Amino acid sequence: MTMQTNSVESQRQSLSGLFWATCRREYLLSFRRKSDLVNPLIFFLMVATLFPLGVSPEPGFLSQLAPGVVWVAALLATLLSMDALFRSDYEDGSLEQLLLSPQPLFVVVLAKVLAHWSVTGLALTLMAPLLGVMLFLPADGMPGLMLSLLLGTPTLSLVGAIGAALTVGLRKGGVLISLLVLPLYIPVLIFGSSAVQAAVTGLPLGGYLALLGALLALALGLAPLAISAALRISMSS
Amino acid sequence: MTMQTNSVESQRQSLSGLFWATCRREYLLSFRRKSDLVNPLIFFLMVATLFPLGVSPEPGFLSQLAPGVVWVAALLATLLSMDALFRSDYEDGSLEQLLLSPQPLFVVVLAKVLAHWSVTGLALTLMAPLLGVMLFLPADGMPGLMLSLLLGTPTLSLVGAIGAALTVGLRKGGVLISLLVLPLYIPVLIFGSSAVQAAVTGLPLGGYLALLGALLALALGLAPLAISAALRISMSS
Amino acid sequence: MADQLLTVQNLFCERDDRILFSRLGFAIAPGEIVQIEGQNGSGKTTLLRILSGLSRNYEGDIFWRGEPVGEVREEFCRNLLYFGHQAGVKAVLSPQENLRWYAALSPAIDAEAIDHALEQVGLRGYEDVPCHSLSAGQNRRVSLARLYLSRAPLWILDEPFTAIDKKGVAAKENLLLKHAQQGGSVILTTHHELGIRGPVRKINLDQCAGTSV
Amino acid sequence: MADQLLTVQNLFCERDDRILFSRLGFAIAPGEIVQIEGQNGSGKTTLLRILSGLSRNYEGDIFWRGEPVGEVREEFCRNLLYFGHQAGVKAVLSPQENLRWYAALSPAIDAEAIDHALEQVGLRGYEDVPCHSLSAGQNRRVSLARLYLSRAPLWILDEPFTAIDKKGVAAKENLLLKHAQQGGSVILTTHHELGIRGPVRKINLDQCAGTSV
Amino acid sequence: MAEKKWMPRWFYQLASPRWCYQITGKLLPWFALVAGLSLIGGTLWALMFAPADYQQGNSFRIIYLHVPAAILAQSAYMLMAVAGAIALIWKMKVADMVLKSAAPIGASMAVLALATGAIWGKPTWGSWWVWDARLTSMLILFFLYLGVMALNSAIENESTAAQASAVLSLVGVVNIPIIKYSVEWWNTLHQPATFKLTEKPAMPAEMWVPLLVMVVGFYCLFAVSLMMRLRNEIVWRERRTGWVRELLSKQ
Amino acid sequence: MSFSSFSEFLAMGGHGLYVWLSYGLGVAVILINLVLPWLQRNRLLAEQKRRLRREEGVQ
Ligand code: HEM
Ligand SMILES: Nc1ncnc2c1ncn2[C@@H]1O[C@H](COP(=O)(O)OP(=O)(O)OP(=O)(O)O)[C@@H](O)[C@H]1O
Ligand SMILES: Nc1ncnc2c1ncn2[C@@H]1O[C@H](COP(=O)(O)OP(=O)(O)OP(=O)(O)O)[C@@H](O)[C@H]1O
Ligand SMILES: [Mg+2]
Ligand SMILES: [Mg+2]
Repeated sequence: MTMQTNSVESQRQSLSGLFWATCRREYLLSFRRKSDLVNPLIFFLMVATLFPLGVSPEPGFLSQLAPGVVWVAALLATLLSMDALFRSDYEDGSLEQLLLSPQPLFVVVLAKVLAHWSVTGLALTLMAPLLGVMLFLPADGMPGLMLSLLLGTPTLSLVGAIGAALTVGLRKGGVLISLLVLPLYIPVLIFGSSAVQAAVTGLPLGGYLALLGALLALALGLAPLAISAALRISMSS
Repeated sequence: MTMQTNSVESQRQSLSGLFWATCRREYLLSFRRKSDLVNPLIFFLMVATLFPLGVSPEPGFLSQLAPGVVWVAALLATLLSMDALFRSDYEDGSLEQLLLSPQPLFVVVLAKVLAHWSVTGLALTLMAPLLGVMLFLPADGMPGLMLSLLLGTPTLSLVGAIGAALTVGLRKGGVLISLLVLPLYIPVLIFGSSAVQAAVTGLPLGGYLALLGALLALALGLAPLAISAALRISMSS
Repeated sequence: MADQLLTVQNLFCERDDRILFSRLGFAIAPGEIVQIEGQNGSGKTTLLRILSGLSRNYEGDIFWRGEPVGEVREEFCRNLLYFGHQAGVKAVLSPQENLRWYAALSPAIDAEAIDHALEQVGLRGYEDVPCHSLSAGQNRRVSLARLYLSRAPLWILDEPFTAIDKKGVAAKENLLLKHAQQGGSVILTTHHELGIRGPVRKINLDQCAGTSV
Repeated sequence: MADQLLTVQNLFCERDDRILFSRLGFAIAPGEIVQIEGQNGSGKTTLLRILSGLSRNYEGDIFWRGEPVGEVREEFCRNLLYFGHQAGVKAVLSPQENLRWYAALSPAIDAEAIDHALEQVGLRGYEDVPCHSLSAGQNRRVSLARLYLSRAPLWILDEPFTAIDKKGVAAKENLLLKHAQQGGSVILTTHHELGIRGPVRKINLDQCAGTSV
Repeated sequence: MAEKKWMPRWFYQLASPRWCYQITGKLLPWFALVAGLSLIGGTLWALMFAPADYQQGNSFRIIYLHVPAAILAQSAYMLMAVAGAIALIWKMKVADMVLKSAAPIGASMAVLALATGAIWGKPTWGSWWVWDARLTSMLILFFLYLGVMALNSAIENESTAAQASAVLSLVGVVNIPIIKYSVEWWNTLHQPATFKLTEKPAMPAEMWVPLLVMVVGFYCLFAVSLMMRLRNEIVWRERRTGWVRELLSKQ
Repeated sequence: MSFSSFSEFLAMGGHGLYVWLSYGLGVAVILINLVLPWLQRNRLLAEQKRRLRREEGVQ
């Protein structure tokens, strides 16, 4: 009896060990490569500088745009970084090793998505105020902006990872993933930008945040399973 | 004497042969992979659907945004596709072969940029009216939009290729290229979106188009040399 | 059948309307070294990927210790070490960091074992160098170090000796022999002439597909 | 010096503070086959990249037919065929399409020669298959077909036999021998035991760097 | 084995591609007949006999294509999701073939709904396109279809492709209510009912009966097209089996 | 019958372009859904029969 508890215990330990080892590896990779780390930042900054230049430099006009632009930029940044989530593992053979591991796949997958989110979604959230200032977002909107991004971007990462997993073995991955994932992103975009708009106009934004939270909970529950299944399927040909 | 002319002639012939062979190869690659071909299209469509959803669905507001948004989208689409221009050649060893070829490098480079432009910039230009309709761009603005894109996007491709060549050997390419290239893109963006705005409001847009043309001529003259030099430098470590 | 590690019955696989093998059947007992032979494109890699469970593009039955491998998947994975064409080495990580993650994937290997394994594959002094500044052979060696770490009885190795120098190949061959003597089994492909001083069973795939020069 | 194809004097190269070779000097005459030997990480690839002009990370002098190679770059490239670690084969193109572009890079090779070369490397029937559905060895063979197309006198080959089966290796070795007999020169690295029936000069890089197991 | 009992027998027969091929072969002509009759009859009725709308005039007749197409576009996706679930859970081959076959038909219906809607929008709203809730969610549905089809065609191995699309359509179906809800909500927030689609008016029977006929016709058409595609798919995937060889040599 | 003459029927009360465009598209979509699978079936059967004959020829 104690034997068995012990083995369950040790298994749980090795699972959390795997989770953290994967996180560690992903962070190391991002920090060494730097590009994952800085890319969303650069993309965000680009959008923030290009918009005033291309559309109109008037503060009044820009401030109307700001909630939507920040959210669209966050969405695009996530989407564009998604393709790389499993691709390099696929190309160098690590993914095969992953699939042949006796450990449950969804642990590794969850760790990878977490790491990915924290170098894209979280970074975007932290940088959002800067963008807000550059686009003249009223100060009242800032908390709403950051909260909505904080709740919305993990959903984006989780859903995007499903697309990445479905397309990982394909030569045409890059395009497909946008097509597959974009329709699924739209609710997040709508609730997110509505939350910011509500915050700007002083309306209550609790409802939107609750919805974003519900989406996140749903994604957290279902996405890891879908991702693991998709990975197995797309590697099995 | 005739000997020499002949050899000059045959050399010219083999140069143009190389140019077309490279174009052919690049087109084949794009058509087989599809992603290069459809990516800008998808990106454009994404922007066109995300903006109304994220910012505001009101036609009046959107039509004000449209010139800038289309141009920013074109710029980002080009920029994001730039990184791949030499990377796959680098990774599979074709670039080494290219550098060791006795033929002048700039011919191949020019062919690659041309092919790249015609599957991104040209495709964007052709798709711009659709985007215009979805964003309620007034019909008067359409010719201006297409002309400015037609003149502006080749410059974007040429300048972007310099950045791609400079960063090809680096593990952190993706980021650097945006930083290097973006400042050079800004004049094109400004002239381009101004041209569209002028067309919308019925002002003459010849001046802007002339400026875009001048930029293009400059880029066509200088960029191929810069790209070749950059390729040699970044491969020689 | 249960005293065989792996039993394959009536295996059929085709690719693009080319039949790679059909009615292939064999069994692998503990302590055996099996070399899959065949010319380029004869289907060695395909077979190994099927055996390891990576590819499901086949018809036929595969049993692990007498049970259908699909039903004892986790148990099977726990007993398998697969070494593929791609080394699975991240260029920006050091050999040590690479191996540490592999250790986490198949639990209960301590860090000391990693240093030891790296020393065994001759990468002492390179533990902290990012793998992109290692040579081709050194990169493969990083991945080969997993052989020294693994306690899995079944090894499936796809051209493990690619880019390895002669001394390295001899060391690895000794390792395989030792593994077999301890009751483990090895299935491998290689175009090298194997110099293992022990019995090596050969399975040839040349009958159907492949290049012929 | 001018009757040597390639002359190397006093070559020195270091990587990450590790000296790979120093005061290396040799000359290669027409008709010679030179094998660069050394364990993994001893600097073979580095040396070949320097000789071919891809890397400028060295000190020392290299002469092509007696003239500093930097000054006769184009002439040198015209006479060189370099085969690197990466095969330079596009996965989505077919073997034929791949080779056609190489033919355009070094002009005056006709399409018929390509089909012939593909047949020589045993890829008949695979001319139109995209390379991503070829096996590892078949992919290398696509690139090796360039050897049959090239009329350059100097061949620099970095592990050309990787992933090639035994019959294929023998065929390539014959090709090298023939090339040398026709007055061409070959510099190559390989961890295979060369079976060329002719004189092969060996240059060993083992003294300094590299792995030692 | 025990849990198999509570599924009806035809469910397992359906799992056999051969049985499925035969039964669809028998059903096809009947569905084709009904589809032909009701489509032709419905169209004539719709174009010639149904009264014009008092507000929209004769442009109203577009409804007889627009609504069936819109309904079918949505139903087809539901069918795909159900088939996907069956394919993944019970590993039933026929289910993933159904999924694959339904996608292009559903997509074409979505195109038709979008196009007729856009054409209708021009005379009624004065613009081809507005960012209205229903329009937007139909557009998104169209994107979902495109995704499934693109994924299906990008993966070469058939069973891999089918399983991947099954995962995708399941994920999509979870999202459809969310999308619908969010889009409707977003729109009413930004833009109070300027362009709301006409709420179902108390239509006179002369108007809705032909609509019903057209809907039935479209469903039957869908069934016909689905069965044709499904039979092709079955022949292709079972090309190595004995019964397909027999079938081929008989013809 | 809601129309008194054929030309009135064609004009559709000024909305002819829209109505006929829609119905044209509708017919096109219906036909595509029937013709494509039919063509596909013909091609598939021919191909498979050829393969069968080829394989029989080999044996
Ligand atoms: C591209 C534009 C349009 C799209 C995508 C679209 C989409 C839809 C959808 C999805 C339905 C629901 C069908 C159902 O489930 O019952 C529908 C129904 C309907 N649409 Fe449209 N529509 C468009 C334009 C229009 C226009 C311009 C009109 C007329 C002014 C219109 C009138 C109707 C009517 C009357 C119904 C039936 C209402 C009902 O049964 O609930 N639609 N449309
Ligand atoms: N990009 C690089 N940056 C720094 N050092 C490098 C780089 N590439 C290789 N090295 C170092 O140079 C040495 C020689 O590498 P090289 O690739 O020339 O070896 P090699 O003889 O070809 O080995 P192998 O037989 O494994 O192919 C190695 O010790 C390696 O660590
Ligand atoms: N992804 C694929 N799609 C279709 N066919 C493939 C694919 N991969 C390989 N093949 C085909 O399958 C056959 C066997 O390939 P495989 O990689 O198993 O050969 P191999 O025996 O490992 O050869 P090598 O010695 O070159 O490694 C080849 O003829 C190849 O053309
Ligand atoms: Mg192989
Ligand atoms: Mg080397």
